[in-house]
Amino acid sequence: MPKTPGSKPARDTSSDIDAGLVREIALLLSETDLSEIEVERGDLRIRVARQTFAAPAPVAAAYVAAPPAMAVAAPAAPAAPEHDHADVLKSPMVGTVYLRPSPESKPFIEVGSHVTAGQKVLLVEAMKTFNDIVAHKSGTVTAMLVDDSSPVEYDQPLMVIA
Amino acid sequence: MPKTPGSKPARDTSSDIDAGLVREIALLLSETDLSEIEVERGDLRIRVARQTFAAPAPVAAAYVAAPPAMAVAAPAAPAAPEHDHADVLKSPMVGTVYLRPSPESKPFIEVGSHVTAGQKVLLVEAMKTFNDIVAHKSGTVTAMLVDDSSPVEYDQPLMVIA
Amino acid sequence: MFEKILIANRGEIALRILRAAKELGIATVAVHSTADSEAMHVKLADESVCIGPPAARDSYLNIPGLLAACEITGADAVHPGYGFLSENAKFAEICADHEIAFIGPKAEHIRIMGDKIEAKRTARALGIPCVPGSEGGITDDDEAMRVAEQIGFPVLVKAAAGGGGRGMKVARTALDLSEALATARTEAKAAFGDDAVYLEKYLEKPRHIEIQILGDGLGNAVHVGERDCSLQRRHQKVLEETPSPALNQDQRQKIGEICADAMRKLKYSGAGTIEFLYENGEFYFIEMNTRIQVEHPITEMISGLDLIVEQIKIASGAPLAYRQEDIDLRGHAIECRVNAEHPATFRPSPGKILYYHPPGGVGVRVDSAAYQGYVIPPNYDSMVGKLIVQGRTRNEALMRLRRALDEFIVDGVDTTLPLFRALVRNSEIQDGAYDIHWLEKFLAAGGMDHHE
Amino acid sequence: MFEKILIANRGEIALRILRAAKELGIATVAVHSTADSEAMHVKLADESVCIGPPAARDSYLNIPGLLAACEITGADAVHPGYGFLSENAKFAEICADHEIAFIGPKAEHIRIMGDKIEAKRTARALGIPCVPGSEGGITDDDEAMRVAEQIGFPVLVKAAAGGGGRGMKVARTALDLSEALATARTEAKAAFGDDAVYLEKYLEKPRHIEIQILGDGLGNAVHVGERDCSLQRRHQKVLEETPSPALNQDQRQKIGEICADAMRKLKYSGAGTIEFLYENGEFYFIEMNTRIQVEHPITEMISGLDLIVEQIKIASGAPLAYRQEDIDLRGHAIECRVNAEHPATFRPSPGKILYYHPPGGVGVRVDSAAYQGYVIPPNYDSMVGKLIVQGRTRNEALMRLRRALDEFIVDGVDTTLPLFRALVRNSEIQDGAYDIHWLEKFLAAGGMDHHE
Repeated sequence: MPKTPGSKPARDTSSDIDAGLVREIALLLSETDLSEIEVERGDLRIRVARQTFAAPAPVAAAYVAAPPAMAVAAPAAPAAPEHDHADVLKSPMVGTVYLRPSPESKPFIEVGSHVTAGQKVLLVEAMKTFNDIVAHKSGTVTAMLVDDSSPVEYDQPLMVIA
Repeated sequence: MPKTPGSKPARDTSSDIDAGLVREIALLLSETDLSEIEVERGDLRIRVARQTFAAPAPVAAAYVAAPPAMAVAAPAAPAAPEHDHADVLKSPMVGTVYLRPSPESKPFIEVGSHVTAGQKVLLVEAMKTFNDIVAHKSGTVTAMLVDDSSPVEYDQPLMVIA
Repeated sequence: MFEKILIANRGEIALRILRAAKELGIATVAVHSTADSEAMHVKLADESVCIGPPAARDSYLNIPGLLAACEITGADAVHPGYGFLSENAKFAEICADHEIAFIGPKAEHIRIMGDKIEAKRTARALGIPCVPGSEGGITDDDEAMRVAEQIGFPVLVKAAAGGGGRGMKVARTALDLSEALATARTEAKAAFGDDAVYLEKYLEKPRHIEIQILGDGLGNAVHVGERDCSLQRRHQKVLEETPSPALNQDQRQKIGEICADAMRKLKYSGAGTIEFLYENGEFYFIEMNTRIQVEHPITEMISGLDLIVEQIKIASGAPLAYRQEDIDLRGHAIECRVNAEHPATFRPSPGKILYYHPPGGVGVRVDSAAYQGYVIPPNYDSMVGKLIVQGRTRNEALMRLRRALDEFIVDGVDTTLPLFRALVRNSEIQDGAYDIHWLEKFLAAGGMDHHE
Repeated sequence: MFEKILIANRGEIALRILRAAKELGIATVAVHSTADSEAMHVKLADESVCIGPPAARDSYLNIPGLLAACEITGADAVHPGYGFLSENAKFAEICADHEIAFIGPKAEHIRIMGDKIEAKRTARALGIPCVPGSEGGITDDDEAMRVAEQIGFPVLVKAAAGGGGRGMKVARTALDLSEALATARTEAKAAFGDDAVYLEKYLEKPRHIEIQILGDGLGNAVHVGERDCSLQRRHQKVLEETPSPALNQDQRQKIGEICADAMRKLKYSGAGTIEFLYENGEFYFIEMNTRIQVEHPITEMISGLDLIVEQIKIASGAPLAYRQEDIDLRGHAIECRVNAEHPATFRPSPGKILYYHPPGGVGVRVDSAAYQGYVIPPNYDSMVGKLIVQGRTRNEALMRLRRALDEFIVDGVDTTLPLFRALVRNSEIQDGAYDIHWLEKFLAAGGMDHHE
């Protein structure tokens, strides 16, 4: 049977522990999607945790050769949460994204450009076909999330129009 | 599956510990969806935890033929928690328990008997040898947890002397 | 050999293909819908590309998306798995047009075998036994009797213009024939305005037996024994075994050689399966599947071949490295398709797997893309995985299956594990005495009623 | 056949035995210490009995407790596994006295092979090659030279009264011999008060190669090929493979036949392993293990035999059902012993397994009693489980091992999985160019330094 650790005799009084503080931290953890908060000051340490059970899903073990530097998968996930979901223009298809009509041209739009819903803002090439990608709303382009000529996945965030 | 019963406060009997604080933290854990709260100050450490996912440990699947009615394993577990741990006389060996010196005799003791520490209260037969089982403390036999001639495991509770 | 294979599928077969590619040292690209971003093969692949939303038509069946994924990752071959685009001749052609190797047979052979009438015609021409019957419509009773006696009773009288069971009558003996003819003609006339009927051999309790073949497209082909897939529910295979308890070595060799020979004539390329109904010692062609099949592992267990590896090698242009006499089948193997379904009602049970513990030990193989915490999406089939066992004898395999089933834990969703635990303890299954109707009868008779 | 087997062991081998018994339809009794009440084989056994506290001497080595457990459960046979009481002749005798079948060899053979001197004498008498050397002490330099030339350089000069490396000198050539003799004698005199020395063949870079044998106690015996267990750390085997990359078919057959023949002469009963050092084409007997070994699965993978089943059948009195010519070894198998230890420092890491996902798919076998939520107790060995792969060729097995290792997840404790991931990518391992010193040299040279 696993013994509970820390069965050492306690001599100190507990009255200096601020139960309200513990409560506050615990509730904070409940509210957020964090899994653990630990606070330490002097000899006071408070730790609250939740087993989120974000079960460590099978992942290629550490020794697996690092995947080739492929821009496709990585940027999507981290980029998304920073922006209001409704502002993000996502790729409707898998392919290669182009920011300008031809290599010599200027980009369709840049960060700071004002766009109107339906305006062509990017191209995605798939099967030798260039597909127009249009703004899903009117507004100002506040962030460009892809590089010119880079591969994009379906649903990958392309830019933010706020 | 064995759910951890509620909370598990730091195991200690020190009267210095503010039981109210432990209770408060434990209730806090119950209220929230957290799995662990740990508070430490000086020598005092309070940790309450809950096993949030009742990890179903591998068990023989339902379709496995029911084990033969074997008195060995089953009774031990349910019986134990009902009694104060220190009062339970446990089997020091695996074997067959006898409540009387011979089939014709009266039992060594019965529920209600007063026994003194060291007094022979049972026999456990193993390898054709009868081993005396003696009372581990003086007191009154408040419960007999095994039947005559039944098999017992190591550490299986035999009787309660309160 | 290929540099990088794109796996145009999902679930356990995607993982199966990934494993084979890794073992060959070939890089892998997983494509997936938004519903499958947490799939195991996606996590294990060298690269992954999201190709569309959950609906298969927009993702796994999305040919432009798949080709774009090949383009941006530089994959030089595509493995289609089973289902989805695996028997889509157009996809095979488009791949060829884009200079991407399609790991499967020539488009021409996919097309032939995808057309029921053309497939049967080709099979017959190649010497594969088909259900015997009259060549065309019959109007004369004497001619009908001649044909019936030739193909043997019972015979099925079918409306030539028919379909859907209308105008179909069984004549069990010669005495029944004229009445069956009359009734069928009347019904046919009423239903289709045409009283022409034709005769076909009627199979009462057939088994489903299929032959695994491999061809290299250069005229070399072998068969790798049979699989008995008679345990079916609603035409879905549930449990498969090899060898079939119904065949002896002569029958196996004879039908196997017919199939291998047909594939040599056809210059078939890749893995394929020729499916038969089997009754009273005779085989009757149903169809040919021009792809890897779900139940391929049992053939691997007794042959020692890795069929996915063989598919890849063949697609890369390698001739078969073995002849028929090198194929040495040993022991017995059984596969159970473990689905996320209620074991008695078969109600699908998608959801999160809360605890997962597959069985291990000698002679046990688990092909599954499931893991603890994995959410089985409601969008696709309900397969959790395949439990495959092998033993030196059928009895050893059955006993092994029994103990492996008892170790297998999948919590959080319903699974068909309890069904298999019941089947492996059933004396008719143990005796091998089952046909394609057995399982549905077993279920209809309340075989799983005592399941909680 | 037995009705009920008591498994007098724990961990993966207890589960292994349980699986074999279940597949034979024999009831099982698990015994366990209080530290092992949550063990998988305890949960899966038909009955379980707690036999003592965690300390092995009070539980797994507690003979009265084990016999009492047999008595109260009615078990008619005991399988001792490996370690614990598996090579305890007294236990075998006591079982016999109580009319409980001991699943292992006769007590007499356990006793002989448990005594190093007696074992070597017996091996020599049975025709098994031993390390050549002088029969007794040598005092004369000329005699020493004669013996040395007979056994061949390099030779080891050892104090006859010695031990612990004192008074041991290597003479690599004839020129070194008299100095080695003089030094060894001086040291021997100083250390033991006796300057008698003896000579023995010195092996510089031997491999550890062992032969699996099976005998039925009636004079029938077979060998089931060899296992190469040269990858060791502190005399503990780490990775084993069969066939050995160092042997050819003739050598295999010759040493195998010598061992099988010796066992026939001995009328040995059960499974056993004859261990050799191997260098330059010659075998030198080390010892014989009269029990099943940890690494037995690799032999099962290439032979198709279930060695635990064979042990049980033999103990129940069945004669061997096969002769040497029926043993057909196919393909290649490798085993990794996955321990709960830091992969570079080998510090044990007992504790709770927070996530467990074993690899699956073709050619992969996992023998493990671990599961998610299982707490590896600190009281016993640190084995988490064994990963065994097989392939048609050594290369296929190595590639399969690589992909299986990459799928294997054990979280919550340190494991040696990263060590194996490094080994399978090492070119010397890939070439099979290793001896019993290789692994320690690899580690000393910082082979695992880059592991986080």
